[in-house]
Amino acid sequence: MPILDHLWIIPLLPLLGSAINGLLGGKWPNKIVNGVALGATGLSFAFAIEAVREFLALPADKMPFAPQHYFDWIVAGSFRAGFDLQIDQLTVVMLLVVTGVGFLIHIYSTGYMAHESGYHRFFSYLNLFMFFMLILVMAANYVLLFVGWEGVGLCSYLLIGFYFLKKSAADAGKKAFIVNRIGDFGFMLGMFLLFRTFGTLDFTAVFAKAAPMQSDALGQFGTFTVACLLLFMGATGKSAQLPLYVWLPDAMEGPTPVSALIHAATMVTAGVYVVARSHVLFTHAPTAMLVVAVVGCATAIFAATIGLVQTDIKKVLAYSTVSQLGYMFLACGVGAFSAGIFHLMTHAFFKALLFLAAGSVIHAMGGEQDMRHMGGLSKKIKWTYITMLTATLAIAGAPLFAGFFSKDAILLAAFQSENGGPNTGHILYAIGLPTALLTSFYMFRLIFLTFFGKPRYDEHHVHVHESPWSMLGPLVILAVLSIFGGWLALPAFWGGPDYFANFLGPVFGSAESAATEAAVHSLELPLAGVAVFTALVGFGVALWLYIRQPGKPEALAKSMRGVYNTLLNKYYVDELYAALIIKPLMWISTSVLWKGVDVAGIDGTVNGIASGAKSIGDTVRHVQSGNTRSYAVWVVIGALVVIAVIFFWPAAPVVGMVR
Amino acid sequence: MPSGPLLSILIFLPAIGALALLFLRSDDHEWIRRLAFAVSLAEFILSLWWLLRGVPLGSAGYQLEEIHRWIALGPHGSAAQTYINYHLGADGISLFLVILTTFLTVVSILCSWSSIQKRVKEFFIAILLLEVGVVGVFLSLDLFLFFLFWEVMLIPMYLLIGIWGHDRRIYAAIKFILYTMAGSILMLVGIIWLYNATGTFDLPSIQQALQTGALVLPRGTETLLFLAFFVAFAIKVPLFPFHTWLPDAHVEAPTAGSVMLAGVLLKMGTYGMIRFCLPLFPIASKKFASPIAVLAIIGIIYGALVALVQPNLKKLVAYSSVSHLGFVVLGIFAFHPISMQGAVFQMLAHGISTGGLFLLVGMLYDRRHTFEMSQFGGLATPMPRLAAFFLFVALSSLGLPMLNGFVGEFLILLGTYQVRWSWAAWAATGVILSACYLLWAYQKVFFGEITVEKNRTLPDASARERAILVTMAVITLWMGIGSVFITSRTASASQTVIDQMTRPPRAEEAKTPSTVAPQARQQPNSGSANAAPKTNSLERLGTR
Amino acid sequence: MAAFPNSADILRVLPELIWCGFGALLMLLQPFVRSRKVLTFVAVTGALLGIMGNFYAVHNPGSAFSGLVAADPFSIFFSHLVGLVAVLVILAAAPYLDRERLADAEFYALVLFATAGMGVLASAQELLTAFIGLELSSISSYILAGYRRDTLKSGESSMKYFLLGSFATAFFLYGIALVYGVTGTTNLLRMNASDPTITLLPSPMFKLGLALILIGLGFKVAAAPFQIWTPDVYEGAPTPVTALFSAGPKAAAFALLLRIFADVHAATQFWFWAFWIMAVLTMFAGNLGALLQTNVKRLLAYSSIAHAGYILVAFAAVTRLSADQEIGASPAYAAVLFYLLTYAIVKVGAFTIVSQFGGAGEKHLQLDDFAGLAERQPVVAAVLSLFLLSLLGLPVTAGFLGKFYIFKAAVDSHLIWLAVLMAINSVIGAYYYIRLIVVMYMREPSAEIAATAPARFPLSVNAVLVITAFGTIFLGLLPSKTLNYLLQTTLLNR
Amino acid sequence: MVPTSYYLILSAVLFGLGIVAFVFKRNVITIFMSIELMLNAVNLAFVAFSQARHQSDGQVFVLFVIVVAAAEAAVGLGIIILMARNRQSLNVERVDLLKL
Amino acid sequence: MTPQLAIFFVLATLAVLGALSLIFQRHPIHSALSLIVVMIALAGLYLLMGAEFVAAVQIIVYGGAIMVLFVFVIMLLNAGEEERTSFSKLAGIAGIPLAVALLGFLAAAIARSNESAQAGLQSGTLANTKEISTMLFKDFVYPFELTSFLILVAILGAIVLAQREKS
Repeated sequence: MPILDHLWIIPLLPLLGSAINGLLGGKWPNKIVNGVALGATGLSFAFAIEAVREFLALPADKMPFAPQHYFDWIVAGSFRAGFDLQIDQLTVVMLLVVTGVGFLIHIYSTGYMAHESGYHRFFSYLNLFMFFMLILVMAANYVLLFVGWEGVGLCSYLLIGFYFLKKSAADAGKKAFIVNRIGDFGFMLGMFLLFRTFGTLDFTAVFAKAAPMQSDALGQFGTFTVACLLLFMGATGKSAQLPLYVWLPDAMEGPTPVSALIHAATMVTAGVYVVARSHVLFTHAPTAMLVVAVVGCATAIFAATIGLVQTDIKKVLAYSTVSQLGYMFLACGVGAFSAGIFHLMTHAFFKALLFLAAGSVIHAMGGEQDMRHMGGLSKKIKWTYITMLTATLAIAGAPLFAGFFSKDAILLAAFQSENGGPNTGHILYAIGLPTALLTSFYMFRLIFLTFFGKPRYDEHHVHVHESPWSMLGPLVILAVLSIFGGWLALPAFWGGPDYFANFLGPVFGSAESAATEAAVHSLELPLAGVAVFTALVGFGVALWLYIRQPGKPEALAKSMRGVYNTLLNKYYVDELYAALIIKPLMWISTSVLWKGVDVAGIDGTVNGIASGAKSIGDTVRHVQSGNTRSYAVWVVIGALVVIAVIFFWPAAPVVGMVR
Repeated sequence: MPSGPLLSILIFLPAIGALALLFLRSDDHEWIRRLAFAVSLAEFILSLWWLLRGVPLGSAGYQLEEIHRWIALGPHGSAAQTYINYHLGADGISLFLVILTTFLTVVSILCSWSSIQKRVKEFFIAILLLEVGVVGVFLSLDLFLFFLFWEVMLIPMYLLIGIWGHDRRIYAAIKFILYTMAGSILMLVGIIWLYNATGTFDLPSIQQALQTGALVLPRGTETLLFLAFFVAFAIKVPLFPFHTWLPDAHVEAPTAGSVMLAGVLLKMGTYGMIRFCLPLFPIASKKFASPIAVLAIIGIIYGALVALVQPNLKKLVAYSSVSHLGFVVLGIFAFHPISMQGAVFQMLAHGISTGGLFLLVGMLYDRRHTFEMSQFGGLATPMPRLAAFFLFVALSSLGLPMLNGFVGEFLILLGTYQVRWSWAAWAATGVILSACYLLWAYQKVFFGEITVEKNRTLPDASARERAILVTMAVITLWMGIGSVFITSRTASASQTVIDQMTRPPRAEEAKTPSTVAPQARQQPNSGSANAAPKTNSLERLGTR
Repeated sequence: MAAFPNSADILRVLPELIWCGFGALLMLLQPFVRSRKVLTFVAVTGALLGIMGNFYAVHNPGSAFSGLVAADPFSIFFSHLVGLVAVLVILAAAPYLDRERLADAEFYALVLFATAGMGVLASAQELLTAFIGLELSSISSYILAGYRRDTLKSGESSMKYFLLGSFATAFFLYGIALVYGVTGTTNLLRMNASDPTITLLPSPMFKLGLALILIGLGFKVAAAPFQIWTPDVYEGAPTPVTALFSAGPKAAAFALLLRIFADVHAATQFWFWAFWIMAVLTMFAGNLGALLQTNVKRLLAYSSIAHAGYILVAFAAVTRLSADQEIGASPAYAAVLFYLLTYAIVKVGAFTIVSQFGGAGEKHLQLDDFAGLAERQPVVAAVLSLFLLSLLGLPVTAGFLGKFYIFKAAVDSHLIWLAVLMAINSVIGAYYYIRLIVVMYMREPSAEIAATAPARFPLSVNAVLVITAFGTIFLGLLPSKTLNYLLQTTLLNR
Repeated sequence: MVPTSYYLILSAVLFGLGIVAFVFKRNVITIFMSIELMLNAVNLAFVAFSQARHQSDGQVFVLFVIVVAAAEAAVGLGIIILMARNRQSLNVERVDLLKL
Repeated sequence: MTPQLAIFFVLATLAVLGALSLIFQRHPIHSALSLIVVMIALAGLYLLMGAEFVAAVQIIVYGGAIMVLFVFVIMLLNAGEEERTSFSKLAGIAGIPLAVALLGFLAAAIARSNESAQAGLQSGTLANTKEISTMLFKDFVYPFELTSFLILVAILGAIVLAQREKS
């Protein structure tokens, strides 16, 4: 049976795995749990490959492949959301990345988590995440995509808070979910607006209707612009862009494989995916595009600067992730969607690798994460060292490594962009380039601090040991990928055709790939050169600071304490949010709304009325003095009243029944 | 197709059960519980069977109608002779509300199995009588009858809170009953006024007369009548300024009481709005739509914010239902078919999820006899299962897709957005806040190290508790995924409500292919609609 | 007409005669018959026979004694009502008298005389006869109020009732005099005939006369501002007597008022605003006064004031409607009659329980004495709650329908504000009825109260409770027949 | 010839004085007397009217009133004796056990 | 100024003065006596109007029986001077003015109404006793019979209330 007609199998398998492990895994030994979890993901990986094969084998007349409708999920009035899955080139990329990297990380986890309690819980969550992520990438309408969107958020909440005994972990999980919710708020509104405009939320229908429409002018906030900005708001939440990036660094509280899978390779890229998926809309909204580009660019450099001074090995990687995501958005913002997706893929490889390697380091150091207490590990854990170095080279943009090509393509596209003025591109480039420098700097700083120099840990207590092969295997595979993964898009000056852009052509339209083609010859080479140069500079600085004279960094930190602290404390953004939003909200809720309005205001009024009635009642009672003479007087008064009324009031106006 | 006075049986079966309970020895707790359970279960099964069979898919108007002359008004044999009818009927909306009621009754009987030890007999009698009242409210089509059940329901609830409640139960009970009465007595005046204007208490015929223009209420009258009805319902819901009775009532009520209160009683308010305010007083409804929507939005945000800072777990859940019901009211008063559908669905979803939350809170209470979150913390370690269920229900309550909470909220917001985007935008902040307070509470209760020694040895969910919770969870999931099963049945009913808001002057507009058209066309031959296969009926209801 | 009263005349007033006769009979028996049972039996038989005495009138209604009294369905209804009340009160009183060591023959006799008086009052078509009936019932009431003569409270209540009662009677009488002076007749039917212009441009004296009559009757029905005596008298009187007071005389006085409305068109017009105001004042006086009461008997007294207020609302409606063709007013009349019926049943039931529960010397009348009653005597608590809920006006009880019809009457005559005020009052009222229920069901009894032996409920009392409870439910669920009958009544009442 | 109105006004005055007395006096017996005074005023009115209209029924009413007055007197004085016996005072103001 | 009118005024003044002294006398006995004065004056007025039967009954029953009963009771209880307590603020402050206001109102209303003026009567044609008796025993036989029961009740009341405890 062709898988294409049964796409639901691919997401369903992990779900089953999750359910089985979650409900029954509690009493099972790790082996069985592994079997279930790996089996589920492995199988779905296999099915995914098969599906891709069939998809690529489809005759041209079957393209684009129609979404598969399984059942109606929500139907109300004119609204209808089906449980529809689709597969196209973009999906193919995401599908392979998710299942593939996911599978590797599952394998890795069997080693990494071996000694943790709640083993089955972990894998159940992990599989659940796979399910939702697959739904996200395969969904054929926004609502179903939103299912995956929220689902992965949930899983990240669960997995970040996996060590729920640690308050910091629980807090981080909560933070992640809530910040994501803020993004989702925008995303939902975006969907509503789209529905109002197009009367449906199915991708094909929406895009078909949107394509011929008149696109908004720059600076005009038409439907497209607003809708795109709202969707992008969701993206910033999910993909940790300014101003909603704050949750991602904290998310490092989760187990390292989680950071690798969710907070580097897959989930955080969902935002990019959505933007790319909705490229039809975005291309109709130049303003939104510009915003995306600017935000991405700003995030990139912003996060990079913070990354410079972090000492926690995972924190560094986290900020670099934020920064790299910024790159991807920059790409989308300047219309180079394929470049963005390409970077997404390569980034998935090398960042996952970096995290896993870091995990392996931490594993080796027995849980130590602070780079200041590492050093000189290169001998002791050779495999880890090599693989991590590869990844670093990749991300730093060393030629021939994956990151080089993708980043190169992005910078190129940015440079060319003229959306919002002739110089936009140059400005973006001018920001993007230093980011590259910073990237290579902090990455090599990480390498040097970790693997070179003298050991800065107590060797008697910490017995550094290489990780088991269950962990090293994935490292190696990923290393290979992060070397050759980039060759899918050999730049033109290298002579090869840009497979990747062409492959995604059907999705994004060949227009922009053509544009790049045109620009390529004149620009690509010099720009590539510049990029390499900057990477080298970064490397050099790192080398000088952390190998040549190790005392220097502290000196620098002292000399520029203000800057240093600002960076170390991440520009005090968290504190800012706390002071500006959370505290006032809590205060208002407690003392104004609850104690004020509820208790004092409303209840006060009601009780006031009640007590008023009682006091009147009391006076009424006291009329009842028990003294007959007073009673007589009351009767007299009554008599006077009655007589007066009868004499001086008009007689009754007489009305008939109303029938 | 079953036949006979089904609805009457549905209404009065629990009463018979209560009567039977009277004859049991009051110290024979075990059999009292069993009998009560049996009765409620039978009721549940019957309601499922009869109503789902009796209200065919896509059928418009009322099914399974029963109508008998009951009380004669006006001089005998004279022209002014009219009758208060005993008139019952079910449509897509009441259908599921009844099922929800019967189901939650079973649940609340189960969850009181061991937690109620004093005056057991009276307790279960009260629960069953409560069921009578609520089911009656949902099924009666005569204003008088409706009011009758509406009031009858008060007393058992009042006793539930007042006798089996916690420390400040009496205050809460009195507050509850006085608030509700204050509203309903005005509604009584309204009902009578309406009778005076129309000459009958029979809802469908009044409805007919108004819609066909055979009878036109003066604007002023309509406004006052609308307010008389609306305030009663708003207090019940409760809508923002009238909500303060709810937290007290919830905190003091026993678990079963809270479950019924949150699960069903609050819905009576929104049901009333759908059934009476909109169809009978459309002009006034439209006139007041904006202020009401604003109140609803205030309620959403307000309830959420106050929930956010509650140290008391049960109070938190109570305020959360203020917030959730705000969504429902908003959905109703957006007058959009989608949001209307959403509102109806949200009523059911909220019944299940908040009911579940109260169940869980009650289970915690049974173990620790406190609602203060400071007393909990780290409970996930001793009771992982309970923690898991709690998370599940919390997620459904904060509207996670694929769980029941999402569908309702989403549809409400979607529909509202089509009418007035700013409303939807404001309301949607509630979605963020709900995540905040629920996760916040969840963390405080279940995460972290155990702080109080007592908590270290708490038992996890017992078999019975697990049985209840699993059922709840399954339903939650099913409603989240298979929502179409419900929406396809509520569709025509809620569409009818929208249609009924049209008045002769605007009749011809209604003919034009607006949202109204399909049902309008379909109403005459609803009989054939029953036969129509599901898919195309869905097409008819859904895409157009 | 025949020179001497013919048989028809006698037969049409048979009930009153029977009651009076049995009253006298009891006094004759008293020296010879020692056993309470026999006396009680005789008394009950008398009351019942009196009710049956209506059989002739039922079949051929009409007026008797050259129009002094009318034996029309209207008065027949009332003689049934007061007869019923008499039966219930006698049954309820038997054990009470036993407990309090009070002479019973006289008691029963007085009750029967009072009943006869009420019958006369309700059926009188001529003011002086009405006055005699009023006095007959009042004087008996004064005595009954002071029946526990060795206790201060009883004597005091009797004295207050007597002084103020006769004070008010004087007003009533003066009113009659003035009306007589203007119209030259005291016969209600002839009043309109006597001078058609009266209805059009009435003389101040006529107005004054009507006003004074209203004062006198307003006092009897405890309408504010003449309600002032009610709580004291009700509290002081022996509880069964209180039951009688709250049900009987009130009903009879209302009956006379209704009759005056129906026959004297001028009254219907002048009295409207007076009733409007009295209704509002009465409702608030009763409900607000009751809020803080801790003595159950007194609380119920205040509540009966409030209920008088509700009935007055219906009266305002009657005044408003009756100018319309009778068909318009009849529902309002029916509302009054129905309410009086339900109210009488419920109040008698409630007071009966209180009288039993009060214990020797009526010591246990405080709210706290009822604490935890639901656990000690669940049935009693349930029945009392039933009555309270009916007074509160909750559905399925007679009280609800009573209130419902009054609301309806008010709305029909466009007295929306009056209706709203009544609604507000019902809520205020709800508070204290609920409070009593709270005490019975939710409060833990104090030690010595828990220790007290449960009040015993002898057969006769149980009979009363069964009848009243059944009536409460029955009228609450299936009022159609009764209501139709009442509508006939008021229709025939031209 | 004495106009009826004179009689009527006199009766009104007496009736009013009766009211005044009722409100003013403290001694139960005298208060009761003031009631009798009021009744007398009424009688006067009755007779006056019956004369004015040449109808004798007014006078019949007077007889009834007198009888009633007698009956009231018997009962009233009985009550007064009872009161005097129970508490050694005839001052109504001292009789206020029942209040509030 | 016809003699009737003169007599009327004399008697009227007498009656009013009696009433006033009933009010202002402190001792019950004196009040009782002044009430008797009023009654006799009224009896005179009845005669003046030509209603001698009523006048007679007035003297016999009222003056004779009822008032004697009063005096008897006063003696029995040997009631002394009435103590002018004023516990009742209301009565103390507003009592008299209100009562007087009511008095004024009644008098004024009656004075202003035309019926009273009409039918200026000639005292000659008196309703003779025969007429009264026939009316009493024919038209009003029913109330008349009822009054008998009223008396019965009164006796009963006297017994119930005033009889000593049979201990």
